[in-house]
Amino acid sequence: MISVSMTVNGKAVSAKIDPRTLLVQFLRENLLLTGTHVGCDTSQCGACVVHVDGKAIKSCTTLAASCDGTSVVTIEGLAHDGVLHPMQEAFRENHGLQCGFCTPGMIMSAIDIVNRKGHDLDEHTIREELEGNICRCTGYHNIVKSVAAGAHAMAGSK
Amino acid sequence: MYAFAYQRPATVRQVQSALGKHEDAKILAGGQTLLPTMKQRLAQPSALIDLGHVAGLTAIEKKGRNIVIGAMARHADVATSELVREAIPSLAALAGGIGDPAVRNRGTIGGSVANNDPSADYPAAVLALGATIVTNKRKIAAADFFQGMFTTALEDGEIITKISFPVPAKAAYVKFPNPASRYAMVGVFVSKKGADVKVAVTGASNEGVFRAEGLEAALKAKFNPKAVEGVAVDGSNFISDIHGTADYRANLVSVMTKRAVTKALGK
Amino acid sequence: MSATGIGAPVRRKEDFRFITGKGQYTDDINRPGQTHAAFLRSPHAHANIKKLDISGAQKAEGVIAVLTGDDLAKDGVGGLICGWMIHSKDGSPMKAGGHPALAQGKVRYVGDHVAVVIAETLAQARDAVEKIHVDYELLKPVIDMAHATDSGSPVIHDVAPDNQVYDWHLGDKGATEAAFAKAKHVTKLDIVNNRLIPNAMEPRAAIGDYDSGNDAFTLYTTSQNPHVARLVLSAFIGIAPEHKLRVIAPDVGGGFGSKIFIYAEETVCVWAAKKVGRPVKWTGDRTEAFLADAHGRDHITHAEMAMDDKGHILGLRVKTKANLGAYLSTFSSCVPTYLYAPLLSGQYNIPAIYVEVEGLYTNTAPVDAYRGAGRPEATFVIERMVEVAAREMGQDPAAFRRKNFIKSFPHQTPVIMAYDTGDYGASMDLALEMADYKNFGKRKRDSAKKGMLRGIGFSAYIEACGIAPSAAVGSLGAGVGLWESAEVRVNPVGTVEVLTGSHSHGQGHETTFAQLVSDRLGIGIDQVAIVHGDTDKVQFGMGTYGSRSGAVGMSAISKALDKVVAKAKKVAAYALEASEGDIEFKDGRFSVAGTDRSLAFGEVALQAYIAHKFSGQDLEPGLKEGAFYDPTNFTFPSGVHICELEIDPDTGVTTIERWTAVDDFGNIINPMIVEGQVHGGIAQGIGQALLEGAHYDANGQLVTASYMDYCMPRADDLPSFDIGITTTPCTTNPLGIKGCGEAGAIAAPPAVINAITDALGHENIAMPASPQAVWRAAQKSLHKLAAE
Amino acid sequence: MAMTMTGEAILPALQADVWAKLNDPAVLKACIPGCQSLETTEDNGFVAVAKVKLGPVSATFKGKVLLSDIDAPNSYRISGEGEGGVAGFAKGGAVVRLETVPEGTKLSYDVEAQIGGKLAQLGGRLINGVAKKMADEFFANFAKEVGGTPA
Repeated sequence: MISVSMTVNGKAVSAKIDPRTLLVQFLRENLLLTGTHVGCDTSQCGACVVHVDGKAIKSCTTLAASCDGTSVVTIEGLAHDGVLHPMQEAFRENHGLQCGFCTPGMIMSAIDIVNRKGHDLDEHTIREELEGNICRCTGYHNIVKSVAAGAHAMAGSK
Repeated sequence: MYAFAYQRPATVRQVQSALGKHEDAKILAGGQTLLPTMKQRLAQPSALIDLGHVAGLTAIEKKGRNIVIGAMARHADVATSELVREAIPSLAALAGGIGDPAVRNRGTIGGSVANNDPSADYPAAVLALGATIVTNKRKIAAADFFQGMFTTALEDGEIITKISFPVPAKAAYVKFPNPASRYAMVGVFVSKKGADVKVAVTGASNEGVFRAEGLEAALKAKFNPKAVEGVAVDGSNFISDIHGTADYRANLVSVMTKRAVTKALGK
Repeated sequence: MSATGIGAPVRRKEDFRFITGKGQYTDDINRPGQTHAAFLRSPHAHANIKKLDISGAQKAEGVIAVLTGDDLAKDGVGGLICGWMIHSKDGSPMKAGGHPALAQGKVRYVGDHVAVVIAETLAQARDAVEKIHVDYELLKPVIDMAHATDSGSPVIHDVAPDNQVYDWHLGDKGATEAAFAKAKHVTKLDIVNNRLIPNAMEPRAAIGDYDSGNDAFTLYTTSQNPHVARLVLSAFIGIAPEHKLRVIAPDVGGGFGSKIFIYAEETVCVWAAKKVGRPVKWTGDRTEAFLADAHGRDHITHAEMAMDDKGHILGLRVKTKANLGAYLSTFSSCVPTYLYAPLLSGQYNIPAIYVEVEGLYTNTAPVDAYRGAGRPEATFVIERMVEVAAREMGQDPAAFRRKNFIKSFPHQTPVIMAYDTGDYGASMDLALEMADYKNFGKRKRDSAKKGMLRGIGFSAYIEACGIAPSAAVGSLGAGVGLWESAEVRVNPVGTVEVLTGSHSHGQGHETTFAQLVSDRLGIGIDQVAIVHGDTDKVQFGMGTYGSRSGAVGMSAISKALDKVVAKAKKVAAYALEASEGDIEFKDGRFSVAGTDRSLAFGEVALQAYIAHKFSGQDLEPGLKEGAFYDPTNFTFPSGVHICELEIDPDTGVTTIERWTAVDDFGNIINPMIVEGQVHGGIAQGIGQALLEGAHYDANGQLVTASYMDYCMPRADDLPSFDIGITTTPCTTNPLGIKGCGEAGAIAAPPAVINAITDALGHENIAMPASPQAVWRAAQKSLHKLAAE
Repeated sequence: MAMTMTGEAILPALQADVWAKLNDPAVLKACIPGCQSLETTEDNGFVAVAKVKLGPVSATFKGKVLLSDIDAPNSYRISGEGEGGVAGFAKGGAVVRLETVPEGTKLSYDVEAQIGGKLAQLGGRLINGVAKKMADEFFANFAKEVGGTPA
């Protein structure tokens, strides 16, 4: 067992864990933050995307131990005081989700895209940047719309 | 995953000593290949030596006519480095096309090069640009480094610390991604410096990354996409799988080389 | 149209929990004291188990139990079942081999369940699985269904010595032969419908829980139809009587058919929970999903179509081999028969049709319903035939279709179906206009200038939703009725709970069903809660698949609402001191005709519960009504999809440039949600046509068992879609709804393949039309062009 | 996943000597890539343990090696079957032929290999190359043992 400490959604947490604990297991099993999902074994589906020190990563392909001392944000950490993050709002407004399973990872990736590429995103860019997130329900049509709208809204909310 | 011991050294020297202490220890760089393999229980290292906190492995610097990239530089760092984008834009573009954005935020150049996956992108750049791999023990020329799929000149306890890329006059990388995995089914890196032209191909061969000498000769004579047209690509040792037979991959090598040359010429 | 009523694009009520990470999927649930299960799966496609040594695993750290097929047999736990009896041409019943939840003496596909380890942690369970030793006697596997019945083929199930499950037919053979005899042109085609793996993003999971105090079981599971699961687990597998078994399907992360079926894993979890006296949890990983979720499609077909000299279709004959895998999954037998052959008439007036279908065992994962189930396979056959016939006869494919469209309704096809209504020409007109068909030639020339090959392809599809009536499906062999139930509970303050037997796993029922209530009762959707997915709450229901929830599930709710309104009128009459016949109900108010006296819906609800204004002899207190709705016919959504694409002949890469979908779903409750369903369906259809394909090697190893090799559609593989709607309301249900869930998956594959063959100028390309396959075909076309 | 490979080598040694080495467990052990142990059994065979490494993957296979169709000193068939635990199983065989040529002995081989279980399910993109590499390595090692280099 090894000790890890990190900040998750603004709260300091520490625990003793088996070194083989993946970040996603640490979030889901130790912290009961079950909004981060596991949809594949080969780090392709992106249902597990969270932000570590402000960057999107796949929490199923990252050891919790490697995240010692970092700041982690999950889907549960986006809304503040009952106010949704503009990207969450955009997914709801544009029907960017159906079964909802890939949605947390999609939203975390979408915010990361905006952080890197800015607020004015064309369809081609969004589609390319979503390469690491698989959705089986929506055909991506409304996800692309959601990300574009969320990106604009994030500019306004700054 | 099987259980393993986890160590997080702070210096390269400590890494080396940790490797010496565990039989079957593995270095954890970005972990984007190793961890999925371990999750499937297809690897059982006794220990993981995490390079994440080793000082001095992430810098990207210009040294003389070379761009020197620390082994733990993430793909995203290389892709967005102003230095790399200015000096070797083809390398920045290659880094920006590895995996997906989240993978690029974890995966490292050192990990990719040390693994020498036959479908990885970086080995093509390292070979075509004639880079030098710097380890804790020595410097290894790219031509000597790659020794067939998953095999490199690295010895036990040897750790890549940085990779030094000479700046080419013209260069470009074009890949044809596997439709499923998005790994390179064929990736061609073309570089030109003075009269020298190098063409390195990844993804195609059972031997891993290789230099396509026939294409190089044609392009040395004339650095033009048309020059590629008459050159036969020998696919006899190419990968043949459900995604593409050897002859299809051979065709892709020609097509991707043409496109890389066009791109290198800025057309 | 009110803001939240029928026809409004209301934003989904369920979304808040999903976008904030508060959804509750099965794996998000943890029961106190729970244990973890891991399955040992066969690495071999076909083998006898000579010896199964579990002693090492039993001794491993953290292990609570290691259970095998012998333990199941000792406890009298029955095998998994197939719920639809198909009879062969000769009248003999289909040959269903036993399907134990854990292997009993033999394994029949890679991924088959050999044993289960239950341990304190998942890691310990997986560690112990590796300590089970199995001595296999390898048998030759049957992988290629084309040769499954060859003499000398290995036998998979003793009951089916030639590996044939059934040899079934439909239609009039004599009339069809007569039609071909007078034909002026016959089009012939060999068609493969590729095998797909469903890949709902949430892998299957189950938690079995046993309450010894009440001798009662609870199963949390990723199911599209928890009541059917309970029925099968109870009545056929014999876990527990229905009143002692509660099945809960919480939030479910997509199904697409694959979560209809009752699988080995959930059976084992619920059974084992009693054996170990603690809850047992299993969550599949993606590789397990690839290996052991029921796959879809997998047909090989030879079809022939007869035309007169003008191109009027005279007859169609079809011979299909359907791969059913190693065991008959829950509804597998009906998919290539009654869900397939009756759709082969498409949108066309075809006087004579004859279909023969052979169902076959192979040493591969079971094959069952996947989005569309039989109907995509039928549409692919007829839409390829029509396209090729048009080209062979030198006719425009759109005009050829139009000429053969059914134009008057109702229309009885020669293969069971009676289409109630439709306007296929209207969909075609709108689609041609939206797709700018008239300027396609110019776009093709522009592409050619860039060295690209451009093609356009059509698909005029029909589907049959809301499989019913129960008496009819019963006569065709179904083991269950296909009605739906609903209960509307009005609370004293006028809020409403609707209990439905439908299940939502992405379809948005919490919103659309509430819209229906809102519309009918004149209350806001926030006043309505939709309850589903729990057998202890909802009395019974058949679940969600086959685009049935709108047409059947909502019709049941509609009937229950009728009863609620009728009763409420009685209450209102007492409360308003008027005669019942004078009470009118409109916009949420009960009023006495011709007066200004009225009560809001909530006030009447309160009166129903306080019961001060009427006596119990006159009227029962309370306001709660239930209904069972059994449709009188299928519904028949239809439409025209047009795919325009560009091929890079150097690499074979196909890029879809434009997608036009015009659908007739009858009346629509929420257009936003309907469009979303269409988008998702098209993506899966394009996936089938261009990207996806399960591939077994000659030894039965599934070599596409992860996203490294199974090509899932990603955002950059797809375009945005242009969606149009035409409407002919369904005439056989009270809401005029036809259904929309599968349309895209049914329509898309032939549109893509027709477009590719149009671009390449020759007809044979298999799905998935991968870059390699297209490149090869393009090389041939270019050579041919050069030769000309 | 099934694969086939062929190859040949000219060895500067007498056919009889080459044949003897082909039947020498110590030589076979030295030549099988990753072989950790190889013990003779009664039925003209061996039990072997070999550790296979391919990039990030490593798996230990335990199994039997059998020599059959022996036509001394001209040819035999060497076949093996190994269980790699969670990784799956590997089966394979090679027909090995010897022929006296002016330079010594020509060794030629036809290998067929089959892989099942997790490696086949997940390692598809690697397996082909690795199987070939291992066969090449075996015969290269063998050539070294008899003092030659593979052609």
